[in-house]
Amino acid sequence: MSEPTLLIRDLHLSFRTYTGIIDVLHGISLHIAKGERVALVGESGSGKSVTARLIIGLLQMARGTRVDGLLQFEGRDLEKLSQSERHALRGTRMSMIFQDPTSSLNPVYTVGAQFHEVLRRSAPGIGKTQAMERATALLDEVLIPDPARVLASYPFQLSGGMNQRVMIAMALANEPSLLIADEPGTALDVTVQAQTLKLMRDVVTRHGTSVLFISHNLGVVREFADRVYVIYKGRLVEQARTDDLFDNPQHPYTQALMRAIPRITGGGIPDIEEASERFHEPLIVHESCGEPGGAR
Amino acid sequence: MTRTLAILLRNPLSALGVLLITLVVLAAVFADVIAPFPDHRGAVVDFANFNKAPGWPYLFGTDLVGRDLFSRILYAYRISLFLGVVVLAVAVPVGVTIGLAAGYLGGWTESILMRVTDVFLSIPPLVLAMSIMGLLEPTLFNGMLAVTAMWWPWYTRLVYNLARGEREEGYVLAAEVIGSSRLHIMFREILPNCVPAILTKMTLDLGFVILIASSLSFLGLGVQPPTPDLGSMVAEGAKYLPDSWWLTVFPGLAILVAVFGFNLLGDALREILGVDE
Amino acid sequence: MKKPSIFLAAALLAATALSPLHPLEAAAESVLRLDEVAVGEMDPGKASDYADSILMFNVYDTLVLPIQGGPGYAPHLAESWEMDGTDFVFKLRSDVSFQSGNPLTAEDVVFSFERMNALGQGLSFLFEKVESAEAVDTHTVRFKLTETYSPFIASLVRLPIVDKKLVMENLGDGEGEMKDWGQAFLSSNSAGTGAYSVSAHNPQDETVMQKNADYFLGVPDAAPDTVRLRYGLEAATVRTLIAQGKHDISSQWLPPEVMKALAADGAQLFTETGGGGFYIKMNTAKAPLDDANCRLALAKAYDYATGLAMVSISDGVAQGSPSTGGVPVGMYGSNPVDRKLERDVDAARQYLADCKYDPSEFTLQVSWIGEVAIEERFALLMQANFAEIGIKSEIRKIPWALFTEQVTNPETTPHISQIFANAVTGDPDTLLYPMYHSSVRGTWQSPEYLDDEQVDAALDKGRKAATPEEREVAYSQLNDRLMQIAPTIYAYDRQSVFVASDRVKAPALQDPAKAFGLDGMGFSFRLMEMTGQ
Amino acid sequence: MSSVTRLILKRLGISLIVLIGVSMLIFTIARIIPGDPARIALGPSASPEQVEVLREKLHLNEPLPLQYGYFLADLARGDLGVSLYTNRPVTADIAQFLPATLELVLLAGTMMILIGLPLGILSARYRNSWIDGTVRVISILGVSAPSFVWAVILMLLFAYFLPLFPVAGRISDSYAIPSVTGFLLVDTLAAGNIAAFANALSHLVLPAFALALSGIGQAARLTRANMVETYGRPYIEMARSYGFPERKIARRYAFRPSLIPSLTIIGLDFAAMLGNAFLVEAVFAWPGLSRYGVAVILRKDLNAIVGTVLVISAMFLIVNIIVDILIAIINPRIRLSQRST
Repeated sequence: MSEPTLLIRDLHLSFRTYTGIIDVLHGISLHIAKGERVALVGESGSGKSVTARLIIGLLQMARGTRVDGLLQFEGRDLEKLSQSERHALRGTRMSMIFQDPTSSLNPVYTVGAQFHEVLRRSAPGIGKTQAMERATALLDEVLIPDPARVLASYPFQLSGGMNQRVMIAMALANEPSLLIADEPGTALDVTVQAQTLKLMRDVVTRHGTSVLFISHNLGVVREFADRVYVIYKGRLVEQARTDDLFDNPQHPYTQALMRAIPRITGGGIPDIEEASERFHEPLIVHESCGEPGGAR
Repeated sequence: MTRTLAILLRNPLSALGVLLITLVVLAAVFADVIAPFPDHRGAVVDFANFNKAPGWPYLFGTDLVGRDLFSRILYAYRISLFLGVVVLAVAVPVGVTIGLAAGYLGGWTESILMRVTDVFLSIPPLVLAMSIMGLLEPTLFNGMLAVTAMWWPWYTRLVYNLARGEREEGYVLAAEVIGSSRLHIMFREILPNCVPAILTKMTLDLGFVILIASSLSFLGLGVQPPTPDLGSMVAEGAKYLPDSWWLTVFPGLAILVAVFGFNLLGDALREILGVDE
Repeated sequence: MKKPSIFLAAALLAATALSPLHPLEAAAESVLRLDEVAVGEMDPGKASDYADSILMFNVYDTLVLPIQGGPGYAPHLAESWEMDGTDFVFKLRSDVSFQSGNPLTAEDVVFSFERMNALGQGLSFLFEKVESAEAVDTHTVRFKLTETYSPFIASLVRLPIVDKKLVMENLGDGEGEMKDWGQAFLSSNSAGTGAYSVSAHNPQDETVMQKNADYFLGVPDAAPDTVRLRYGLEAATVRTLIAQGKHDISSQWLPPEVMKALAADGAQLFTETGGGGFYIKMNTAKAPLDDANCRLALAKAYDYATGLAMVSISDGVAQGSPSTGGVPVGMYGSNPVDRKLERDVDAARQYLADCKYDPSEFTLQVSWIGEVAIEERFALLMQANFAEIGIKSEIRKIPWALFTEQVTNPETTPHISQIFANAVTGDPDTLLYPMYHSSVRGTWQSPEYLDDEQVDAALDKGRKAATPEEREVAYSQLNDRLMQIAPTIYAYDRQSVFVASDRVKAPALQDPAKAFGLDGMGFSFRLMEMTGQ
Repeated sequence: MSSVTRLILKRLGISLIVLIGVSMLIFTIARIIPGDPARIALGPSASPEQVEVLREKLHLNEPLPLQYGYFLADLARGDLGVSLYTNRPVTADIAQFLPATLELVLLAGTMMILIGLPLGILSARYRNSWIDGTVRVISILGVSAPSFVWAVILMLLFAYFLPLFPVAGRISDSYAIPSVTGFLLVDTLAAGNIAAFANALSHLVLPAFALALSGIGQAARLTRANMVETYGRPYIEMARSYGFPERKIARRYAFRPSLIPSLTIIGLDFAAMLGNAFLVEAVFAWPGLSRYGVAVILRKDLNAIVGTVLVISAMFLIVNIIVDILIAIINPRIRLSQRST
């Protein structure tokens, strides 16, 4: 087995505030193999989004943040990299897609200008013409009909679905090996969301990009991911291949999540009625998908 | 209310604001008790002690006819606060009503009301007040009139923008569907949603009214002597710079302290009540 | 965003460092800098204020001038004159040219008089008694009066001679043959024979004058080459500019404290006595001051000594000296120096008791002229003094222009107005007649609205009397009557004080033997000497 | 027609209507006050006959709307009457004094932008740090005192006690600069006289800074508030996830979008300086239109008051139009919406 694209070991995160220390992650371990699509599923506040931001390195900038544990990307320990080395990875080797496509694009620049800036991350000297050519190709790939028009437009002139595709194209522009998708398309309506996800799945498969897919929506995850981690209150509770998990959910929390599915097809927040003591039971790992090196 | 106060006191800056305002208000209310020379607020002359530098018993020194500056500043606060409260008490209801009407009713009402408001807003505030004060007699009443005339349009604009946004909100539509009267919708449905913004602006404006009023009297268009007034004290004292610096510096600082206090408080309220600038 | 602001700050600093705070004056060029509160009126036909007078006396000349250090008038543009009852014939000098190069002729004198008369502004009232002026020949001019008017020669110091030819070439829009009488032109151009000509006039900033090398009397080298008359500077600004050596003579309106501070730093004090006083005028046409007893009560309640102390600057120099009555000390009919007016509260109460009004039923309006800071203090002093005998009052600040409008109606005229006035020609008639004669009630000089037969009679007599002795008697009678009916509180006899740097000498303002005894005349720049740095 | 041209024309049209409203307002105020303008104009020694003649000439005996008509007709010919304060046509006075005020206000406005905005940016970037706290206190202090108090304090400190700057005027006497534009900074440069330029600038520094202080405070405060809000926007996080440098994020992602709401208020502040110039010009003996305005208001010089207020209001409107155009340039949403209507 080759080096996983992402390897996380016993990751702890806490915030220091005026009122004391708040623990957010209580030691989670996960990995993503090359080209693998992995989902991290949990309700809001479970720690899934902070995990994404820890990987990309956004959270470390905030004051009062304490991080412990191993964060390894393509065999390199991220925490041991210098600021600038780490910085160099962002937008080039790893990139991220956000929840609300329209508000995640800068409102005062055209899509083309923003593409240009993204492309300059890997090719600093890239000229405008070249950048537009490359962007057109990327937009073609995400099946955007009239790329030239879109590139000349401002985000508020485009539909949400269109902006989502723009974001996907942008995220893949520099051929990253890891794509983090934080609840992509939650702000869109269900049909558009489904279409976009299918498109994203096709494109990452073609590029062989590893994906960390963060969601609260098990239904969406089933369509997209190869493997699933379920997270509850800063702890992983179950890990399995997608099919296994849906066929045979074992952890009480996962089972509760499953029961909530019908109610969440609309993309709403899973509504798990009563928090049960049993949700705190330890991690259950399904067969044949343990962590490399056997870590828990 | 108590909760708001508690939040206010937690932040050092807003606590300072609360402290300053409390001091200013206490100074104004209890001027008779605090002032070492209460009769110096009026036409008293004491040429034996004129133009004295700060010291004892004249904390801030004396003016050119021998009156205690500290006492006069305390009484000047009284006038300033009174003026501020009266101006807002008139300007806010007027401005808010017009703004509500324009914002909610729309159409011709909106066009006419907002154009008139624009006319008032197109004369720089101080210039409008100055013209009115200059052309009428400079008295306290005319001063309040002039400042009020320049103040209401800002509330109209504020409430107009808010009301225009609220017009499309569900609760307004709901009220319309069940046949509530327009007055009811304007004052009972929309107005309460504008209250935090109005309240915040009023706090800030108390400071700014004091500031504008002092500017008017600085130009000789304010309250007339012997009534103590911070702006005219600065103007009068400025003639004797730099030798008799206290004549200018203390009244100037007095304005600064009051307005600073209201600003700190207003800023804090804005954050607590979640009002946009 | 940060870079440009740092750049700007650096640029500002650099600019400041480069800018010399004491710009080097060109050695050959001497500059006199002085200031006045009000903007100088350049049109000589409209001149009335102090600043106007300074401009007028330097840019224009008059037929006669007051004799320095003594009474009487000396020839100036006129070589000589003869009088025969109501007829005055003047022989003009033949060697005088206007700044334009046009020679001075009798036509110019006639034109100047007619222009002043037609405009009816400024001090034109001084010439009401002139029936006509005619040019007898090129250098002879005859004035015909309607009646005997002994102050006529004195009045001539207020008849500036204008360059008719130049003005006629520059008439502006207007109706009739003379159109606007050249008002538009003369409001920003000079057309005189004077020792200085105006090179720039910015009503908010300053008037700049240059020495006239061709002046008919010649201008000494020591006199300033350039004069800058600045307007509306704050007292604090003047104080600093003088202390920093960037200003030469202050206006007389600088508050006494500021003068004190400057004198303590070694500045000079110039003085000028123009025959006048500081007058607290009471509106005799309005209750309760239509009762002489009420007025007398106020006149007795007023604290003369404190008032004088307020305007004292240093030992021996004050902006006033004690008043002895209705006529300033030194003029015809004045009371002796030792009969100082003094406060007498008991007498005041007595008069008040005799007054038909009850003090609890009225509030006096005490006004002060907004441009004259010191008057506010007098207003406060009065308020305190009057309160002591139980009279309430309120203080009102009135800008000068508004004041002159308000006094045209007895109803809008405040109870109490404060006026600095002086004999504009040096003759008592020009001081007292405009104040008290019933025919000229309701001007800024006469807010008393006095209508008293005895006063009128004495004033008319003073005007017509031919000999000094007769005039002495007339004004003495007037003085007594004024003290009886108290239309005015005679606060003090005024003396103008100016602070000056050590760069300038002005004998006419420093040496009583060289003084003109006429307000503003001491500022004849040709008589000043610049003493270098 | 380009969208910006369309916007300018539309705003000019509205401004013209507003300006007519302003003229009616100020004209009415000026005519209904107590006191006879003719009497005031003629001065202390005019006879009742002279006053009556002038009243007739000024149409003061006509009904008010007719007077306004005459006023508009005169105005159309560029005639605002004669000022009794200076005895000159009001238009000549305004032409002479306006440049001085504009020069002062423009420099103050420049200071407001060049100091206020960076302070706000700094405060937002390091929010809740001591830098932020200091900037906030400074900016609230800035708006908490009227400009005349700042003028007096600055003058006391930097002209009296520490004589770094001159106390009054626009330029030292010793420089004779031919007036071309009336803007001394321009005229001195045009004359090629660097020393005179520096001298004029040193005269400008204190009054302009006193005038700018409250604007600086306001600009810093607003920029901070809007930037803090913008920093919370998703596209900032997105930009960070792409590893754009923080400086670039601050400039292109946080500052520029947040400038849009700030700009409106900064425009208002800039315009308010035209009013506050009244206070500062009085202290520094600055021979500008505002000082003229105070003088004529105190003297009830009606023609001059009406003229000054009209001109200042026109300036105010022009500033607002410029701000609207700037916003349209920065904010594509407004620019593009103009195209579609």
